Amino acid sequence: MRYFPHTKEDIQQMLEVIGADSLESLFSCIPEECLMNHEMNLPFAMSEWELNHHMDDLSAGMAVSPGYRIFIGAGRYDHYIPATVSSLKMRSEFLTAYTPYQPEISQGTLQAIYEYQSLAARLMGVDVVTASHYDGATAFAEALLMAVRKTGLRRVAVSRLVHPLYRRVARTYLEPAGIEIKELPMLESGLTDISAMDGSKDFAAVAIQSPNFLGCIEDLKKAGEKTHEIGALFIAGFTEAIAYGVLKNPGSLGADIVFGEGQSLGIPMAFGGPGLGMLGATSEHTRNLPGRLIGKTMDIDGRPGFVLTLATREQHIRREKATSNICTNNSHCALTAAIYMASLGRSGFRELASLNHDKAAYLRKQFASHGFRLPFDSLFFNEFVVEFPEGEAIYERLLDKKIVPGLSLFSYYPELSNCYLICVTETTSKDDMDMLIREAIS
Amino acid sequence: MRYFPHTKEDIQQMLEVIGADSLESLFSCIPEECLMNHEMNLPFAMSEWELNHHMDDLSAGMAVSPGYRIFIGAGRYDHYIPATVSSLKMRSEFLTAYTPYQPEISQGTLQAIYEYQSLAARLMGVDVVTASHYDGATAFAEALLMAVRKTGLRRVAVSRLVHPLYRRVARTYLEPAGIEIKELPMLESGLTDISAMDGSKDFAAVAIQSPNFLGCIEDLKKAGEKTHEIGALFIAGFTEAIAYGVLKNPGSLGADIVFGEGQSLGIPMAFGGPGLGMLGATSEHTRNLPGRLIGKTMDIDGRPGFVLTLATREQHIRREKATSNICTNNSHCALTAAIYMASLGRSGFRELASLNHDKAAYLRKQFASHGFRLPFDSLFFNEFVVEFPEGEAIYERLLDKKIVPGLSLFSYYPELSNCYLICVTETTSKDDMDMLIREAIS
Amino acid sequence: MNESLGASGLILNEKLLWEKGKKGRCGFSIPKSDVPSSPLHPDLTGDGPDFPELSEVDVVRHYTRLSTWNFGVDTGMYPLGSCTMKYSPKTNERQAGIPGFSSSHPLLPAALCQGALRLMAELEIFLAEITGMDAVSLQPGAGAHGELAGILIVHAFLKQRGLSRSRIIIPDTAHGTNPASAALCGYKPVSVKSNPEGILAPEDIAAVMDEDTAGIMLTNPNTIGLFEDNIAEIAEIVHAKGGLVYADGANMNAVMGIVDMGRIGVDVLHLNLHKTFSSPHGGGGPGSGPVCVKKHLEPFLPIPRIILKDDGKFEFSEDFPDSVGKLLTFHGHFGVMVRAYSYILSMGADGLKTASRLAVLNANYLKERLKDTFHLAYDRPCMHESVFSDRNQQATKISTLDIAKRLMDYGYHPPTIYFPLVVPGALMIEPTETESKEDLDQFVYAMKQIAEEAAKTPGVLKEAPVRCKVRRLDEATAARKPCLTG
Amino acid sequence: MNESLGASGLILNEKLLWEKGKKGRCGFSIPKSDVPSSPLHPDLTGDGPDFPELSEVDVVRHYTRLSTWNFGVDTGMYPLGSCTMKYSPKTNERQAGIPGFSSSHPLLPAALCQGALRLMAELEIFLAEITGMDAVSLQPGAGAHGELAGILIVHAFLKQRGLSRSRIIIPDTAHGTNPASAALCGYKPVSVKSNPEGILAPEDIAAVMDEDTAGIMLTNPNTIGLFEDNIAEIAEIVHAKGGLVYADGANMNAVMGIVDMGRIGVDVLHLNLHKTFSSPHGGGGPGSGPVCVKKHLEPFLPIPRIILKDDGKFEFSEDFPDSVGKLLTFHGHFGVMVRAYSYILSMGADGLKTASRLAVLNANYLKERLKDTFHLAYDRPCMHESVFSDRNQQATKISTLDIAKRLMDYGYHPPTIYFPLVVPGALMIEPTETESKEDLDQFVYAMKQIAEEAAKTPGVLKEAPVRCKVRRLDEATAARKPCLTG
Ligand SMILES: Cc1ncc(COP(=O)(O)O)c(C=O)c1O
Ligand SMILES: Cc1ncc(COP(=O)(O)O)c(C=O)c1O
Repeated sequence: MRYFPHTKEDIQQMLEVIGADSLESLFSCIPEECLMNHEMNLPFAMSEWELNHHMDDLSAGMAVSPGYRIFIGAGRYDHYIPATVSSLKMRSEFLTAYTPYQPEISQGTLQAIYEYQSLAARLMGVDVVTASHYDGATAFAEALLMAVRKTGLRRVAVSRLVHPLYRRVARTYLEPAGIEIKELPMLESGLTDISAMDGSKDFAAVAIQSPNFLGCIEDLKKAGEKTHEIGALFIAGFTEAIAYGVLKNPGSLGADIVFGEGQSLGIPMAFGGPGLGMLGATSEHTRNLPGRLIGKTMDIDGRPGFVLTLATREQHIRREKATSNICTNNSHCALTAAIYMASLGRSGFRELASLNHDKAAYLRKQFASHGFRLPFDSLFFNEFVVEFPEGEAIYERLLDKKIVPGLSLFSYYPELSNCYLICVTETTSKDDMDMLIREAIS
Repeated sequence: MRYFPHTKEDIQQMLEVIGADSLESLFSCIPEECLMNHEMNLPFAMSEWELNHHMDDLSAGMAVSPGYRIFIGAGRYDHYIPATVSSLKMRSEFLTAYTPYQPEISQGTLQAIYEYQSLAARLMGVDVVTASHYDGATAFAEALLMAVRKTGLRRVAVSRLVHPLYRRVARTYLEPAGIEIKELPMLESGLTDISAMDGSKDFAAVAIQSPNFLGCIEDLKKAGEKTHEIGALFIAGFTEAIAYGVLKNPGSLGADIVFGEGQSLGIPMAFGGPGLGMLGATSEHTRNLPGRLIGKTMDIDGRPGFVLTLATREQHIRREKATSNICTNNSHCALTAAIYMASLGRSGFRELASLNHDKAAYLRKQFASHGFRLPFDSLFFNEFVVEFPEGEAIYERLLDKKIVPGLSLFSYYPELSNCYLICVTETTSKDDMDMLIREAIS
Repeated sequence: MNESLGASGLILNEKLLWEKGKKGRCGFSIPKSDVPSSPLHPDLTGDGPDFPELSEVDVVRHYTRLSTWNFGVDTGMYPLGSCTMKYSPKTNERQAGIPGFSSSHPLLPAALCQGALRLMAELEIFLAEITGMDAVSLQPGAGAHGELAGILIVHAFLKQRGLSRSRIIIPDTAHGTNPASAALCGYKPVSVKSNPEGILAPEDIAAVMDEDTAGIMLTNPNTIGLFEDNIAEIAEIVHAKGGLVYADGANMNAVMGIVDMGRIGVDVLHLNLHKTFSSPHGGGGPGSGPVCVKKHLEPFLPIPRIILKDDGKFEFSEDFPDSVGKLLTFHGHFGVMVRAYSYILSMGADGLKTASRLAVLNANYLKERLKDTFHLAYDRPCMHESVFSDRNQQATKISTLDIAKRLMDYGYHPPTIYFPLVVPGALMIEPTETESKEDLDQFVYAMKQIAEEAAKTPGVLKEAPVRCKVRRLDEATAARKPCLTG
Repeated sequence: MNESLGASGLILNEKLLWEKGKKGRCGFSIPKSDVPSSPLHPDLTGDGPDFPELSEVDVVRHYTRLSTWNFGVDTGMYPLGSCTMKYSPKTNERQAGIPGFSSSHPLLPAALCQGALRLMAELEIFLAEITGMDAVSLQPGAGAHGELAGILIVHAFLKQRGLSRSRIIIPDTAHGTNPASAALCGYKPVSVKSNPEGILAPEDIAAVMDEDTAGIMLTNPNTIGLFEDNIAEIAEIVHAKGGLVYADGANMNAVMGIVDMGRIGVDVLHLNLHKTFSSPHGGGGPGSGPVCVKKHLEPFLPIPRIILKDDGKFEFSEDFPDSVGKLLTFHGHFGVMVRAYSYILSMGADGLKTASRLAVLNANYLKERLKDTFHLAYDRPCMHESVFSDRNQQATKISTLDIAKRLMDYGYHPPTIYFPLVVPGALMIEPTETESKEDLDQFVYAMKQIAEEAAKTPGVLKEAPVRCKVRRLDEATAARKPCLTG
């Protein structure tokens, strides 16, 4: 096997040094009843070439562009990824290192993640951002737990328009600990009914997503004010980071804690993972943050350098009292996002975001002008909801044309039967959209 | 444009330092009549994404496996390339450096090419190998020129079974200099008729390829002895380097100078280039070699290191008296070949070579047992000639089945009408071969 | 051999991104617009995040330079104990990069993503086979996440039986994520000391296991690199009191095809695909921490789960009412799964078993070669790693930290230090199976050199490292006056 | 800015492959055989080349470590004069790697390789448009090979007219490949001095041009970085005597879209795709050296040529009886062509013109910033590069070599040195357009520091480099007692 450097002679010599007479005997300490009493039943080892062949075959069963035109977003977004991002992130010094416990030999990762934290903070409008979490949903759950720790209150309010899957992950995290989650209803407009909080109290936090799951841009400012009125922490988040190329960032609109998914920032969709959990907050929450943080410092010669810091929040020091159980995070995805953000720069990022909106606006107009019902008229970024007339089986017909025209909302919002969440990014051409419309009305 | 780092302000400030008032004015020294008096007529600049799209479309018009089954060799061979080779050669320190003129800052390239020279010398059975040439054909031409320089004689003999395209390149190089090329005829067996040299004299060299263009393994030993009898230098070469995983190498059989194509050593076929021109010789020819050579030496602290050496042979020192005009060579291909050879090792290389022969032998047997005529019965490596019965348009029929069953020899050897040169490597599966036969006889 | 692997070479300094950028540059190819512009309402819009602006070459050089300040497994030996820093095969990256996988959307209709579903379904079966467990969920995003999944399952199982318990047994050798994960489910960790042999004694477990205890979270092989010989008996004790046995499988690399986790009484276990199954560690992740259970716990696995329908097609199903729910937005770290799947297919059963044997061979070889020089915490045959300490260096006040820093100058990434906590000044060395005998011998040479320096010229160690881009960093100030963004 | 870009960091030593390997290892996945074995006759077979045997991880670490001893354009500024070390865009590597291109066989039937044929046909048209020439062959494998093609064309043209001439005019500033290429066709170079302004004077050409002279090989812009102002007049002189004008276009990066080579009397010219058109230099190649000609020389271009048939399909044609023949086995370095083609499509006409303007801007900026410190050989507005010398450093016996070596410590690849030969101790600096003003300013800072060191502490330069893996190497012994294999 090409991954094994051991020759027969090596093994013999090493066994002699150890004083064992065979490889098996190295396990003689293991009680008989613990041993596996059969050979593992796994496929016969494949050569590199058989594997390539096998994987090409498997992947052929996947619908991806350009073969398919896919208009689904809902938490994963198809954005262009520059060749530079793909090649730089593969530098083996980045890829095959681990958590930078030993800073002197890990300055590459450390500076890169410190820069990620800084750019992410500018994107989200907060003072501090963690080195990464698994994804937007766990970042959301950790945000709620932060608020609970901070306030000592065990109730949180969450907009029903936060990504339904994020809310389910939050439930998984919060329920066993007995933390109660109140749901804020949605208005006709497709926005969160923040008034539902009127007069309520003893809430650790109120959490809102904008653009929300239906693509509508929430009034974070108002929600933040309401939330602060009732003495709760205001948590705001996003699934589409590109939106904040044009939108005012959550921090500037009053969010105390900001969570989000960073997959849009140069990370491939990869069937849903790995993505990038982004989590930040105002500085008073710094020591309450879960997960890794990189800090700037100096070496004994006064040269600037970077280290993992505030470790006393973490499991390897605080164990059960830690602010989270997270250890390995999604560092390589944070690196990727940093390269991506650095490549775009402010102007590029803004232009790209506008383009996403322009394209979505175009398609939405097309639907409107062809008489489709658009349930919500709030402002949106690059996703919106359209209703396909009852019984016309438009969705199925489009599938046959290798078009996936969006995500059916029925299972998430039963009241929205026949409604589809449609996403458009800079990768969607006008031709793609015109073709979608053509087929939809044909 | 993302490749330009200049901001408007940068340009302004720089122009001021220079004392020019515009970018145009930097060219004011150029006489009016030399200027281009129109804008270049080129396609409008494409974005990275338009380019990807365009190139994917263009490449779609190419027949490659697995979509097609291709049985052509004839100087370019489809061998497996490990993912390690592809990723290591892309390390930007290798890829974006140039000729290692400054050794202290180029030790990576230098050691790698020194190792290439060493492994190539072991493969070819010679004392010294150059850092690379453009391809097998120019290496061949340079080999002939070496012999002419060395002997002062202006006639060379070349087997008609040396790759026809190599012979044409040699003619291009030799004819203007008035060097005469005698062609050695082929025997019924598909081997070179070395007896044609009997009694001839004043030849600088006799050149033979083995396996020859028809895939037949020549008797290099005998040819070498004959050649030396008439006082000429014996030049031997190959187009399929993998053959020397099993065959005795040319050096051990008496070759003074060895040329070859190294594309098979981990270099993609890439529609014919770049490949790897391999050229080596016995030590008495060292100072007569064309092109770069890397040598081992020491630094002033006695640490081992590597440098470009024997530069007095080269154009940048000797100008018109240089042993060649070559400057930029195919260094990155030599690096690739070195990684490939190191990955295989002796046993792996031998096993791979045997597999190539086994597969070719299988297919040849299949043709035989299905009554196809096999014009030549000499021993072969991974290529052989088969005749498709007159008028049956087997070739065309197979093309329709997305099978390219070999190379028509007619244009190269008019006497071999209806004959095809067929190549099989480790990438050809038994199924591919059985399918070829099935379709050929259907 | 008599020359140090580590040397000094030319690297380039590099500023911070925002010190480097300048307004007016862009390293991204902005697509041309083919639609009319429709600006958002100005009340909503800002002028974009304050990102530095760089050209493409600026970006390429920035990250190329940064990378040269790092050390990865591709650079050299990285014996970071408990992290299984084995070589990550390049072909796995090729597979993960296939557009059909890397560009696929997680919410595709089942009919349009059969390839990914089959891959995941098969990987679940492979992992069940390798561990001896019955069912697997690939959803957890890393080891700690797998622990959380496991403890949630324990919690849900007990709850269903109307049991609400407040405590859970966790050995003092456990990784910090164990108590932290338990705490997330509201369990209070009960710490149990390992015995003089470095493993758990049944009587110690019996002494604390009771009806208010949900069970035990143990690591096997444990973090000292020893096999928990008494696991079967311990499991009986825990089960007898209605508790469950959770095994942290982060060290599975020692026992693939050798130990049957299902047979020894483990009810639930997590794996680290980024350790045992060779996916690259990425500078700290992403990982993947599948959770494996015995039949009786299968109903509680996270959803969605992949099911094979009668028509031979796969699909996701949510129809598991007892499930603990979802742990990630979608299906887990699929990209990491592709790598682990490729690894298992490349290795086969024999290959995986051999990997474990050679990993244990390498660890024992290092243990034997080094134990006369460095104090060995537990002098017993070890599994994948062994734990030394700085006890022999006390005389000259040389600490484990000094030894670790000096190793960098010799061209090695240091081992895990000061863990496990039960060994003061621990040096936890896990070579993995992909280090050759020569590599190990050279490492031994470096360690012995360092021991000699520690004795004769301790100052050299206190000054170390001297070859890296920076020297020792002031971590105290970093924590006291945190500077976390620029 | 006030800190040197160069620094010292940790790198790893690495043995030679055969010192590292050990029998019994293999880093390659040998395919399983699905056919019966049929051994070759023992008389023919040996036991395989004596290659070292390494595992995959051995190979990966070997080349990863070696790479860290190298310096590329992605690492930093590489102002190697005459070599146009501009940034090589990453997207070009993506394009060249598309299987349809990288895995295609050169002898496919035309119907099965239209993509490659179209790409090459379009690239020929682009290059003709950029140079102002009429027809192009992409076959030559590098610049020198393009020169050979060009001279062969000159030779064939004259021969067809029954002229056999023995000499060719080559300026003393010419690159070494020029006379070497001419010699391959049997031409004897006649050297002509450039005038005090660093360019050719018509009268000097008139003085040597005669009926036995095939023509002139000049480089424009020339190797001093100056435009040959008198080119038109010189061309007339040469043409008047029945000779041809060959232009070495290696420096085309200065004048894309600005100078019309066709208009100024050039009959034949070569380009370096690996310079002007951004394909990576690969540690010394592969390159590509297309030869471009005016109409009257088109019949002599190398074959096969690509022709567009009436049915809109492309094919190769050999039907050019006057052709000089073939220069490479197949169609040239296609992989390099893909990169150049991608570059041209990415840039467009404006982009290419801007590239030339910024390349000239950068060169003149450096010239102005440095000329007070280092002696400038020709103080005139320059094109893509300028040539300095060590004259100002004579006092302390500091040579160009010392300056070059010291630059490494500051984090730069040195410029081209001791070329062109007409400038004693030449320092030939070509920044290219992809260096930013900050990069240039930092380079100027380094150069001025070095000048100061040269004056005050010359020993520092004599000792340089001190940061690289090795210090100055003994090239004399290397040449006297060559050790070329191990
Ligand atoms: C024994 C043990 N358990 C659990 C973990 C946590 O795994 P992860 O870092 O993937 O969350 C680790 C890894 O650090 C470990 O070594
Ligand atoms: C002016 C000039 N002419 C010709 C050449 C030769 O080009 P190549 O090295 O590609 O053969 C070079 C490059 O070194 C050059 O600078």
